[in-house]
Amino acid sequence: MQSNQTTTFAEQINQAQHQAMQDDPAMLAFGLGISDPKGIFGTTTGLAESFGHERVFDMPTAENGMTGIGIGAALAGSRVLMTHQRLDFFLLAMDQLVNNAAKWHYMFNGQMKVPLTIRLIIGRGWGQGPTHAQNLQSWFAHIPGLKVITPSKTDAVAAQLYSAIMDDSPVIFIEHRWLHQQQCETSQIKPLTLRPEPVRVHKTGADYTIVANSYMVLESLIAARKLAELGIDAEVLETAELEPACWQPVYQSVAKTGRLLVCDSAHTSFSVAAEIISSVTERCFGQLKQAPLRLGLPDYPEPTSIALTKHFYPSADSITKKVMMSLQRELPASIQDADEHHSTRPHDVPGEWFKGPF
Amino acid sequence: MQSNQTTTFAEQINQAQHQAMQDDPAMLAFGLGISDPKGIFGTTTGLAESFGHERVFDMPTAENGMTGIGIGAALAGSRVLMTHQRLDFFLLAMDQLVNNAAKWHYMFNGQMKVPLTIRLIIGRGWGQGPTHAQNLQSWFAHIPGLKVITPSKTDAVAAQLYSAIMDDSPVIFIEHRWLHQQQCETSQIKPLTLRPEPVRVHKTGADYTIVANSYMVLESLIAARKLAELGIDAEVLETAELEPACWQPVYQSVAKTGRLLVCDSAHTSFSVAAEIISSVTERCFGQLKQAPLRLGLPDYPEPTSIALTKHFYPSADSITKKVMMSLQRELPASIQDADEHHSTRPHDVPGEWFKGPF
Amino acid sequence: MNSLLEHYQNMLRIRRVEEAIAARYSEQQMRCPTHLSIGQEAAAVGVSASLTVKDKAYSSHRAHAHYLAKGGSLDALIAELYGKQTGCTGGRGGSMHLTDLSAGFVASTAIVGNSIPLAVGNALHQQVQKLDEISVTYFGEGATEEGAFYESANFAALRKLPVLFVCENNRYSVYSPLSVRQPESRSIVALANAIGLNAIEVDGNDVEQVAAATAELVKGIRNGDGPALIECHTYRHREHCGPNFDDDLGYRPEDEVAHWLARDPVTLLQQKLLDLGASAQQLEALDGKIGSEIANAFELAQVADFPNPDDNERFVYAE
Amino acid sequence: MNSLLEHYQNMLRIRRVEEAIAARYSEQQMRCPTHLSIGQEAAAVGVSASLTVKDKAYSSHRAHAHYLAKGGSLDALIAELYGKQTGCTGGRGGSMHLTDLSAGFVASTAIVGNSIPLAVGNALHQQVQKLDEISVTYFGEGATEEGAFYESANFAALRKLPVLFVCENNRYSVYSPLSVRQPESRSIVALANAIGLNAIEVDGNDVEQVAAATAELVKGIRNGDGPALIECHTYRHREHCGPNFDDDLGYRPEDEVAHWLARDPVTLLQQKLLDLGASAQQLEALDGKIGSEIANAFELAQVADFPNPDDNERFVYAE
Ligand SMILES: Cc1ncc(C[n+]2csc(CCOP(=O)(O)OP(=O)(O)O)c2C)c(N)n1
Ligand SMILES: Cc1ncc(C[n+]2csc(CCOP(=O)(O)OP(=O)(O)O)c2C)c(N)n1
Ligand SMILES: [Mg+2]
Ligand SMILES: [Mg+2]
Repeated sequence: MQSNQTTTFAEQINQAQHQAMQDDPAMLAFGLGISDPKGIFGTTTGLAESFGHERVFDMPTAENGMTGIGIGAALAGSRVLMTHQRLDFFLLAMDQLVNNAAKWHYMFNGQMKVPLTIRLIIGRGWGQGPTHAQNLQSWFAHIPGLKVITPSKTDAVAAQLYSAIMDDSPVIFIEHRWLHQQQCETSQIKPLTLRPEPVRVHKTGADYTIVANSYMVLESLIAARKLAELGIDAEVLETAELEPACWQPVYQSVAKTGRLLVCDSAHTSFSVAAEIISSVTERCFGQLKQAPLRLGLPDYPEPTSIALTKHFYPSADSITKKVMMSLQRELPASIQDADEHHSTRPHDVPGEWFKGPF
Repeated sequence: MQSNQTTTFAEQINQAQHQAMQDDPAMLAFGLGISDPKGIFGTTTGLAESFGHERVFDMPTAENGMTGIGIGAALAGSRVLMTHQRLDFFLLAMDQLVNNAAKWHYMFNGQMKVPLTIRLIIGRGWGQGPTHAQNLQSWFAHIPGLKVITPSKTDAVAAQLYSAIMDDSPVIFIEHRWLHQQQCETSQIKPLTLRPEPVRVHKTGADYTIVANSYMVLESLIAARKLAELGIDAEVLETAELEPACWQPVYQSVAKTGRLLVCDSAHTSFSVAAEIISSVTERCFGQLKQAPLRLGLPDYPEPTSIALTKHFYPSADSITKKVMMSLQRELPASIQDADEHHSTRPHDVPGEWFKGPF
Repeated sequence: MNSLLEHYQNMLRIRRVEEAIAARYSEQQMRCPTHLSIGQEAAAVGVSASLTVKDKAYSSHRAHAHYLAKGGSLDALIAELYGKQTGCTGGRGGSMHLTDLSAGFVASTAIVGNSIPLAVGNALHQQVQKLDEISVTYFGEGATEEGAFYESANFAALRKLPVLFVCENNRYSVYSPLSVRQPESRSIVALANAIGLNAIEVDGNDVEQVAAATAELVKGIRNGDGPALIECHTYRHREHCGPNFDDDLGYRPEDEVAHWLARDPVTLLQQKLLDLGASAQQLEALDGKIGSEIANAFELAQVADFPNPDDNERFVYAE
Repeated sequence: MNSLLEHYQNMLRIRRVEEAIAARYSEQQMRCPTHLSIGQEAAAVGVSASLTVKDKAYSSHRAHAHYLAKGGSLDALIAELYGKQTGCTGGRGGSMHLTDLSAGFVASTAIVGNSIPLAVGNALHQQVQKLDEISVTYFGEGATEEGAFYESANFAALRKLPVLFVCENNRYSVYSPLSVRQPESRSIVALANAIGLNAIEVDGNDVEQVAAATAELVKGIRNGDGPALIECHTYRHREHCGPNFDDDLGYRPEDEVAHWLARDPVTLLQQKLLDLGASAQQLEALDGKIGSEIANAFELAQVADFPNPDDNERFVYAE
């Protein structure tokens, strides 16, 4: 279905890795399945063939040890990229990540660096269930010394990944599974060496600020279109980097609109959304016309059955509904029940391309 | 120095465990050093002697495996208490905690329970440094299915621990090392079977709401006394349980005072303080007279040298200063430089009783 | 021959269940990642022959065979795959989170290696409470690469806990061969012995070998001699996750595949039974009976109600 | 005798450094948790004899001996304990986070077992980059209980990485004897061999044994034969953390303590040297020289400036 003019999110991730491996001969890439026939949803295809199995390799099922090995190689002078097919598996490696990678440059007084990037894929739907669908972005963001990047759009993801890899600090790179097939024209692709924007403004608007990251950016943009039809001019911003110091554009937007909804792709409490709201309130209290709102996942694990996930993930409709209600505006009948799923495809798959099971 | 009338935080923790072991013959208690001559800062002394080494035992240095073993025993019908001398060591066990303990009751549809309590001790000062002083309370609070208790006062800690142990859900029990020697009259001790309050009001006041937990409650109470001298009537609340649904008293207090400072004993960004501020703003926006503020640890690891930690931990003086400044009031000379340490003891020890090294 | 016939019945039943799942998976009504055990039935059945209903079993992502061999309800399994209220976790856990407490099948989990410590913890409870039962933990050879396996085995050996480790070595973790994960010199039994488990390896496609070895190990465990490990060499016939054959991908050498398919545990046992004088009709009758049981389970699953999402907030905490 | 004398000098220097730390620790100016290696010097010195400055060493909480034996700056060590700007991490890491890159001592860390994978990762870099150097990882027997050890050793063996594992088995983890942590049957070398390391054990208080065994193992490693492990049986004389003797607490059997104190590695070697004809004066002169070096290091540390907390925000991220 793809013409020469279009490319996908997964392809872009693939290209960024190819370029980085080429640009830095001391770069290593490893992870479970990285060189297998499926190549991590196509994102690592061809790497081992191009750069050899010494630099691109599959590994034992040993997330903690292998993370430490990645850190050690990075300290020694390799540039390291690790990939995990699910963030959930990476929970085994928190000691290495937090006690070593994040603090190393600091606690050794700047004498060593950890050029390590860790790609973590977030599952959703098709029965991923309680232990294959967690996004713990707020955990990583809470740890000083880690950078956290949460890409959402095909045009920028290659530059984001390339710059993460080339960064001499450890970077957590969180990819939502439902983004991999997202298309874009190749002409729109940002050059790899362009410094990615920490906050991206995807739509300007005067009435309402909607902040989202990762997959929720897509839903927010659909919502903004619906809101426009309903007479609300929403501004949609993406916090692609989870670092309050970089969020100036968010503060500016709220200063303009006075209204804020933060869409989070993780559990709602103690979340990135809480930090955004708290940071905004601190800086823009005088300009706020109403309480900032958030819309995240409920505070329970993702159940497996399709019957139980219908309302688990906020959608464009639920965003629209939340905004309209906060403005005390009438909801059109079409989204009265925002929780109903309107698409023709089942709600637990991202698109026709998804055939299960992962 | 102790009379019959007084008891310490450590003793109370010890007593709660004795009582629980006695009340539930199927209770197990284990952890590195639990039965050694120092008995985890005296908190586990006598347990092995009273209940035998089969039920109370030291363990291999294997935090992840042993946590899973605790969960398995709990699933089978034991009531389990584990203790870690530092929270930092427990990072090895996040998979077992999050993927198993927290979700089990939920993902198996209520058919099994995990009566597991995990005591985690937070270090501070005397060169604890980057990997012996972390409080990741916001991580645990973010995970559905975990309860998080952060005691601060000797009068309630036994009841808090006892109820955590007797709870059929997994509970993270975070003890700040600087609390262990805190004294209190035995007559003030809450009965073990009293249901502990999730939010404790330690001082009422009309002008300002100060919310804190764990060790920061002590500093907040000193600050409130100073503020009183300066004509500010502060209310001091403790969020002893980290669960927004339980924070009604906080919302009520802010509705009354219109002003909020949250003191956090962890890194400031993506913190419990951010959740409290976000939750409060959501519920009390109309009553807020000014932007809610927070005071936490800076977003870098605790350095080791005493020369570097002077300003690392917020103190009563820095709380006082923050409140006064937010009210645009003059600061008395004595706390002009709130960051200077005024006590006669070095700033990196909790009191005379502390002789290092842990 | 009686016990052999019983093994055959159990293995064939598991095989037919899995084949039925495979056949209907593409209907997209079983919407969860599903790892089939086709080719590995002998391990589950051979081990279960030494277990009682009081013994407690834990397993991994590839758990259907262990669950069924331990006596887990077929109806509840199929309903779970369909995400129904009548599923063994009411649709919350799916194929990777099975349980049937009435059968002593405690749970399977989806994170590699992370149910091993649970089984050891169960054994700790059994030992301290002096219960007349043991624990069993099923896992693949990939799981032995996880520190969780090692730490659990060490503690089990330290405390001489009543737990049997069952390692099904099917040579692959997803598409990854042993050669990229474990040193060539590796012997899982030698390693387990060095940790302190009483370990033996068997042809995991020969149910008699599995059953005999397990019987001996379990006798020792019940005797208080401490934990043991059985390594069953075996092979999965289909893709890692999902219903299909995937040898077109070429990740497994053709002769290796051919070798193992020729040693299919169900066929081997069937041949043996015929050699021993069982009649083809007798075996076919068995198959027919199993077929109706399975058809019935699918029928029930399909007509059952979906769980009610209004209950989604229940059971976050124990009540 | 020349190499023995060198060993002696290195061991005695470490001993005297640690004794000086112990003597002054109660002044409360070295304000960080400090784990002394007194009694365990032979392992560090015997291993280092086979290392060049290009080889990279990693260690644990108990790292002073490894750091000094590898050639780490004494002045920077003492200054670090005093929390000074001139310390090897400028006061940020303290005793548990030592580094001297110019000596090839990369780092020690405070979490049990968590520097082992780092050394293996360093060896991966060395192998891929075809560097003419190896990695070394020092740890206690307690660390072998961590999955991190096991996972690292497996990968090192899988890839035949140039890394030497040095396990100092001093029989205790804090106050906990081996009996509450590892099964009685445990042999760390047997276990390491089963994982795939070329492993041997030696009397860790006999520097000659350590040096000879290391030389052989390191030869194989440099040869590309893959990773190795040396287990050094030894004993710490003082408390786990801090400057004092603590056998009044009674956690170690008296006869065990007596046995090991009688086999003090420094005294053993001194006796041997005397037997071989070294003069008491010669050895005393050595001691005297070491004494002045140490006195000077403490002097420098005490007069050095404290680091400036205004720089506290530097180095959170690489610049
Ligand atoms: C900690 C973790 N890492 C990776 C995965 C992804 N994964 C699921 S099953 C599997 C294969 C494990 O292989 P093995 O243990 O041999 O079991 P088999 O599938 O062969 O039965 C992997 C890697 C996971 N679920 N958990
Ligand atoms: C993961 C972790 N668990 C526990 C501790 C506490 N601790 C510090 S040193 C130590 C002893 C480790 O024993 P061993 O590895 O034998 O080293 P030794 O102290 O005997 O040299 C322990 C348990 C820690 N630092 N990290
Ligand atoms: Mg396998
Ligand atoms: Mg030791």
